[in-house]
Amino acid sequence: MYEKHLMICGATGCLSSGSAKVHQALVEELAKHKLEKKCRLVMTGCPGFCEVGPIIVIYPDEVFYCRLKPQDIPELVEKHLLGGEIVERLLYKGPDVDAPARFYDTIPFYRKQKFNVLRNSGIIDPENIDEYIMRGGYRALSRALKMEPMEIIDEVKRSGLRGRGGAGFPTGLKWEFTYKAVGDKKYVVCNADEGDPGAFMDRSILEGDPHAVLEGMLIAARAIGSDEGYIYCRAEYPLAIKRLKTAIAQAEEYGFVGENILGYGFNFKFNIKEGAGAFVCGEETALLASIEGKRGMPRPRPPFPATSGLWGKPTVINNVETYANIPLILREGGLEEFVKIGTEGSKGTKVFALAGKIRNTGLCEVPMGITLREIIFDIGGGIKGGREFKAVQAGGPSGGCIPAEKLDLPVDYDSLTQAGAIMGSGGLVVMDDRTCMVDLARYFLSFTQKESCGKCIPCREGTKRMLEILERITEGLGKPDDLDRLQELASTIKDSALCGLGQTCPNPVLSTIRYFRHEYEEHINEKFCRSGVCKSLFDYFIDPELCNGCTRCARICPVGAISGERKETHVIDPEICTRCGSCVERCRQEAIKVTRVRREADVNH
Amino acid sequence: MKRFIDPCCEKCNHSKETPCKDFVECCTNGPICHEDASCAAKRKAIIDRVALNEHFVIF
Amino acid sequence: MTNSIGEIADAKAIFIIGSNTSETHPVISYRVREAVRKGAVLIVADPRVTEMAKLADYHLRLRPGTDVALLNGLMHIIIAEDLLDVDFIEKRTEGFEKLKEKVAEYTPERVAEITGVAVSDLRAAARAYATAENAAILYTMGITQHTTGTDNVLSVANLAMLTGNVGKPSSGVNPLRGQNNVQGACDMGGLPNVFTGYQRVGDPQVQEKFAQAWGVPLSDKPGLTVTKAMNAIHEGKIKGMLIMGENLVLSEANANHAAEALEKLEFLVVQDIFMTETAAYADVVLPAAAYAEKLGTYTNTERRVQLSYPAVPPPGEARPDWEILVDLANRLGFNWSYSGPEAIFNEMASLTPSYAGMSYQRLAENRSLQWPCPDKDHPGTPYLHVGKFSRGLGQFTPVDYKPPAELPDEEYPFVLSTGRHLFHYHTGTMTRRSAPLEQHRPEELVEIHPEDAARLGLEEGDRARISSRRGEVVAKVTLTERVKPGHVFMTFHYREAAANLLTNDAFCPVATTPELKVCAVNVEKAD
Amino acid sequence: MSTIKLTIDGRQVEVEPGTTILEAARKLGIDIPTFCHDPELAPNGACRICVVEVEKARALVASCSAPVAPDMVVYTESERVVQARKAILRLILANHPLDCITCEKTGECKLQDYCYRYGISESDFEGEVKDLPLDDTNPFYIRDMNKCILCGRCVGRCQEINGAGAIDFINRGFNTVVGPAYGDPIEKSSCVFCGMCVDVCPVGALVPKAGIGKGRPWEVKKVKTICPYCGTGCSLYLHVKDGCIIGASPDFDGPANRGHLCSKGRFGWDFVHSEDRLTKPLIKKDGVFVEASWDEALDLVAEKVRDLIKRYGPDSLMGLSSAKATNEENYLFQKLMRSLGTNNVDHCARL
Repeated sequence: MYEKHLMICGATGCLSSGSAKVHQALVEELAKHKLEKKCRLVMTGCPGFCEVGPIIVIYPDEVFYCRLKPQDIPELVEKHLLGGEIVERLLYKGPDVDAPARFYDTIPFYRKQKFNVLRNSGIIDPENIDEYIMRGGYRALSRALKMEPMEIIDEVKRSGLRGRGGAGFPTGLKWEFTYKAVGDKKYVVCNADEGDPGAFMDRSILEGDPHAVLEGMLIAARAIGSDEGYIYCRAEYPLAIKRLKTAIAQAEEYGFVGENILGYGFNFKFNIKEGAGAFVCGEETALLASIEGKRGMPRPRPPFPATSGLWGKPTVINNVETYANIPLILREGGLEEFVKIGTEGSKGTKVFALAGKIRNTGLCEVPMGITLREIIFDIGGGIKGGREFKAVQAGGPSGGCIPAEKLDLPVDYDSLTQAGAIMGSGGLVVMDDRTCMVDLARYFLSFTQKESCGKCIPCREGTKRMLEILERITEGLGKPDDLDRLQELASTIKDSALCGLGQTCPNPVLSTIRYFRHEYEEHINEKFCRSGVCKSLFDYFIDPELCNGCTRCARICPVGAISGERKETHVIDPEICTRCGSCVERCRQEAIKVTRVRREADVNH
Repeated sequence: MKRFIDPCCEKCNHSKETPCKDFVECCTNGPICHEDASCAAKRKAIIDRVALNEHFVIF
Repeated sequence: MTNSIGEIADAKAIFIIGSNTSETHPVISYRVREAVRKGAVLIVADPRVTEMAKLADYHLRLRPGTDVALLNGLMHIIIAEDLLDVDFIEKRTEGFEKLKEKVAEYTPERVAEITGVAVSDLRAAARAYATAENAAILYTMGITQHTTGTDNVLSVANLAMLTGNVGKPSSGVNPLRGQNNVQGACDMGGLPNVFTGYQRVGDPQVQEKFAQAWGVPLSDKPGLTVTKAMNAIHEGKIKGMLIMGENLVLSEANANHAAEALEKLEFLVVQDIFMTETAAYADVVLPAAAYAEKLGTYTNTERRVQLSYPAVPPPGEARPDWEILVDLANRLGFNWSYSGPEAIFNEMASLTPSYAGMSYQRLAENRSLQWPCPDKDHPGTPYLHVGKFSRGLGQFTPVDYKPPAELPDEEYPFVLSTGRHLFHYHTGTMTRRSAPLEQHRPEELVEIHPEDAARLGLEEGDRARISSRRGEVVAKVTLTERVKPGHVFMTFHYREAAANLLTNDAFCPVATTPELKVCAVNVEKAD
Repeated sequence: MSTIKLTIDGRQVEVEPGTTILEAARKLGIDIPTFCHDPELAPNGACRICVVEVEKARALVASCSAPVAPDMVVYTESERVVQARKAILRLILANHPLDCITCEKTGECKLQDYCYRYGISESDFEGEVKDLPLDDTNPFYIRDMNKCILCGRCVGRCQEINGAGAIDFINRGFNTVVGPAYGDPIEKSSCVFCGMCVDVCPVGALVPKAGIGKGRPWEVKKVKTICPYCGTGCSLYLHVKDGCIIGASPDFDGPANRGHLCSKGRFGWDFVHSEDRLTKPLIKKDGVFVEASWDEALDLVAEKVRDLIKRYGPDSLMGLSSAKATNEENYLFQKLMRSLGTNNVDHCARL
């Protein structure tokens, strides 16, 4: 029997920060000390704290080592595994803790989280079904198999679970429609085509706990009377797909998938469809078209998939996170537990991907109703480099930005929508005072324009014109009536676009205008970008009060625009300066400021 | 594939061809289909061994 | 057609045999696609991989000329597996026992042997057709242009009756007629053995009725069909010929034989819109008006009569055929006077029960009427044989498989089938004078299998000499797996490579349809 | 199933369940504009010009695809609707050549009609405009994708009705175009030139070559004829100007063809005006044809016929009637042969 268990994060995030090398080093080191029999090494799913990866958690001691490099391994093995003492220097350290922290309960990043969907991520070996079972896996399924379809649907309805993919439609209701729809064949489809920039919650769930998704889909199938399902996963998620395939194979082996499942005469078959990564395929009707081998384009609803979905058959389609919630609700006593969490209108937890100018980037799962402030400052550790929080973009390209004054907004479907954003799939992009909101809107719109399926006129042509206006504004060519233009176009698109993506794609623009109108006006009327992003709308200058003449800026400047003697104030020549910003990063005094472009007029008098 | 919960005795005949309704339950609180002290003990031993703390299961 | 084109879209199963529908009847092929889109099973029997065959659930790729064997085989399976419509057979048909005996000889194994179609496909197709709620059969010249043409058609009818697929919507036996008014020409008595509406020559009452109406004595002796007439000319029995808008020199099998015949005639008159290959043999050529230049009605393949209006005046002194005929008749001493096509139509309708209820006014108001339409209040008939067949009980006619008249041998090792392609029509008199169509498909492309081509040293676009016992032509080849090895396909659209110089004028003893779908030819690289 | 009652622009209407708002409105004679709607195809919902306002609905609703519901209250020309339609038209115009003066479609262009109806004369959006090469590599029609508004009717007709599947939407976003795979010219695609795409194009993106520069829609007389080719009996209109056929279009109410055609019927009518047409009776004298008057020609025929009958009897005559001629002509032909005393009359029914 093993004495120690080294759970090393093998999810995409940590892999990219080098966990594979660390794993290799561990293998060698363990072999060197003949510890293979004593110590078990597992590549787990994502424990969320990508910022500090690669991560290893050692059980049973529950010690959390982070930022590991291969060269740390000998010491780790030496001290911890052989010597039994904790390696302080590899523990988590940060401004938010006074002493190096050991684990969940002591690391602030984890303190306010509530693990439902991520309950197994980082804790079990996602390629071993037994570990899932021992954590209570497939209990919900075997319970559901004993229930009537309508009983299952009732519990899902009573749980108040709403779709985690974006719109937040009540899942139980969706199932009921599909159950009641007539059809000789019905399908269960999982939308794993996570397309929002910066979002990776679905990937982490699939990589960390694939069986949870399978179990959720199996229960859905039992409820609506389906015998076949599709998981539409983007091809950019090879690891997720590999783990899904393994999981399906193991589940078949155990009799959870296939013919006469667990002897209840219930059959179910999984298919995995790899998506080509078109953003629009995240829209359900486009996704279904894509599975059918057609071009991924949305079609009008009604008919909704519940009545006419895949190949015209009644179809339940939910996203990964939604399905991962199902086993928790359906297992013995799960429902009661589930409804305790969250708010009236939004039950349970939500997984968010923290990105942008936030200290602790990564994945977190929080109870609905928690405030943005808690997520960003307590869990996220606040803004990088102690700068000033400006806004957070919630819900990706379909979402909107929320400004500082709304930081105490409770995170639930309805409050977010009121604030002009959406829950979306759970991307949170945090912005500091160096983010230009006009440029942000431009960025999201260029994304939606590029990804528009091109079918309906408002989206195809409208987003193009909005984008062109925003580009003009950021280049200093904005006109006084541009804001009205933008708002008019936006409302047309919202009101008349064909699909959900189209109808929501103006949100980033509308919300930035709503909360940061002055920035737009400054761009248009004063030709000034105070965030120092729109290059033709500002100059850099060095504040003599702060400059100590260290010459670091002059040395880093690629175009030699900065002059000045040692220990003397330096000067930037705006004619030469390309506003690359490298000097700003370089300056320890924060002496390099953004200022209005000096025009001939100003010079003359 | 190698399976963690092996049949506790010849009475257990779960397989994908002959599936047992109580298989999942049996994995964690088995055996269900018959009373047998030694089988129960076998199971308990495994469970105790693997269920190390509420975060964690060991194999 | 027993049923209507529109109904095809609602069929649950469609069996296409000997019809390259998407090229010869494109618009009807759209209905087939519609049905398939709605979930219908499509079965296609064709030696070639046509577009319809590609669309089909089951493509029965039979050897050319083995249709009877195939159909008997399907019926064998249907009877053996008890998939037949007993009720229909008892109430509506006779002769079932004889049929049963006959098809019993056609075991799937034997049929597979003859046709080259796998037993499994035969079974699957038979089941699909027989178990469908309503199944439609579509066929064209692919089964009629054989020495066994009539047998083929009878077998098709047997199959439909066996499964009760007659007398209800979206079912039936549906020959897709090849020309815009071939149905009308037949309905109008353009046949040697019947007057209008298939009233038999020789039937005393019929003879009497027409003699009365026309005020002339009438012969009660059935006349000759084209194919027989050609021989009769050679025998010196036919001396003179009047031809109205036909180009038999290119369309008749063994064209040389037909041409020689025309040479032999003492007198030949041709009415046409162009100086056709046939008109060239005439003593007198009369310039006629084209369809767009005259008023009149046409009857399509679904027995639908429609009015067509003159869009432009005829060129020069050209006149509508009806005017020419009236003028000629009067010069021959009959005094015909018609105010126009409508008057002619009314006289015809008064003598033709199936058209009796039709008039220009009704045709204009209803846009069209489908015969039978016996009286002024009759809405027309979308599908035939409801409740009973015209002859009372449907007759099962057992038929045996007979091989084609001419099969490949040492000297002529290939089977040649002729037909049409999408962009030209018949002998090309019209389409080859249409700029866009001619520009798109200016020349014949003989379909030959790549393996055969390789053996003969032929590459895409090479010129090949195709020869038969009756003649030879030179044409470009196209290498395609649409045809099987040993099988070549040509159209008869191109006068410069007239396929009918090669075809065999052996004909079906009953219908006298020549065997245009099977003759033995040799292929070799030209120059 | 019981019918559904709803209110459109303040008027009650009762329709079958499953009816779309558009159909219900048309029942009331209310004309809702459409570009992409095609009764022959599954609702596509691309153009959005048919949006209407439905009480209690969050966004505007595409009437072409939205089914009616009991007690629905619909407004087809409310301010909100009109504003959206105007915006959509302005967006189209911003990316559409304004060469209406020379455009073949002028006069029967839906874009023109709706811009006129909603008073949109030009677009006020500046910015990128499509600039795609003209595809005129085939002899049948020209494809000008700069004029295409991507309604998708051509794609639907090609894929669903014809089945050729020659064209589809390609690229994404602003760069989306309709065309064959890999941007090939249509000539190189699986197109069979049935022209059904041309017949449903609401703008001037697909134009038959034959009629170019020959006449304006309002100058053309459309005459109903029956296609002279196969036996399907497709009803179609010939477009006539100054006694000359300059185009054709399908009869969308054609009992046999429902507005569908194939390459021959749609494009193969120009033989009528071929120089090869016979314009005078011809009599062969010593092996060569010489022009003659009708009297000469017909008298000669009559005389020869009488002579043959006199010498060999009526059965020495054979008459070939025609599967191309009208019923009336076929009737007269057999009447003539039979009146002459023979039943030797046939035609090429077997070919």
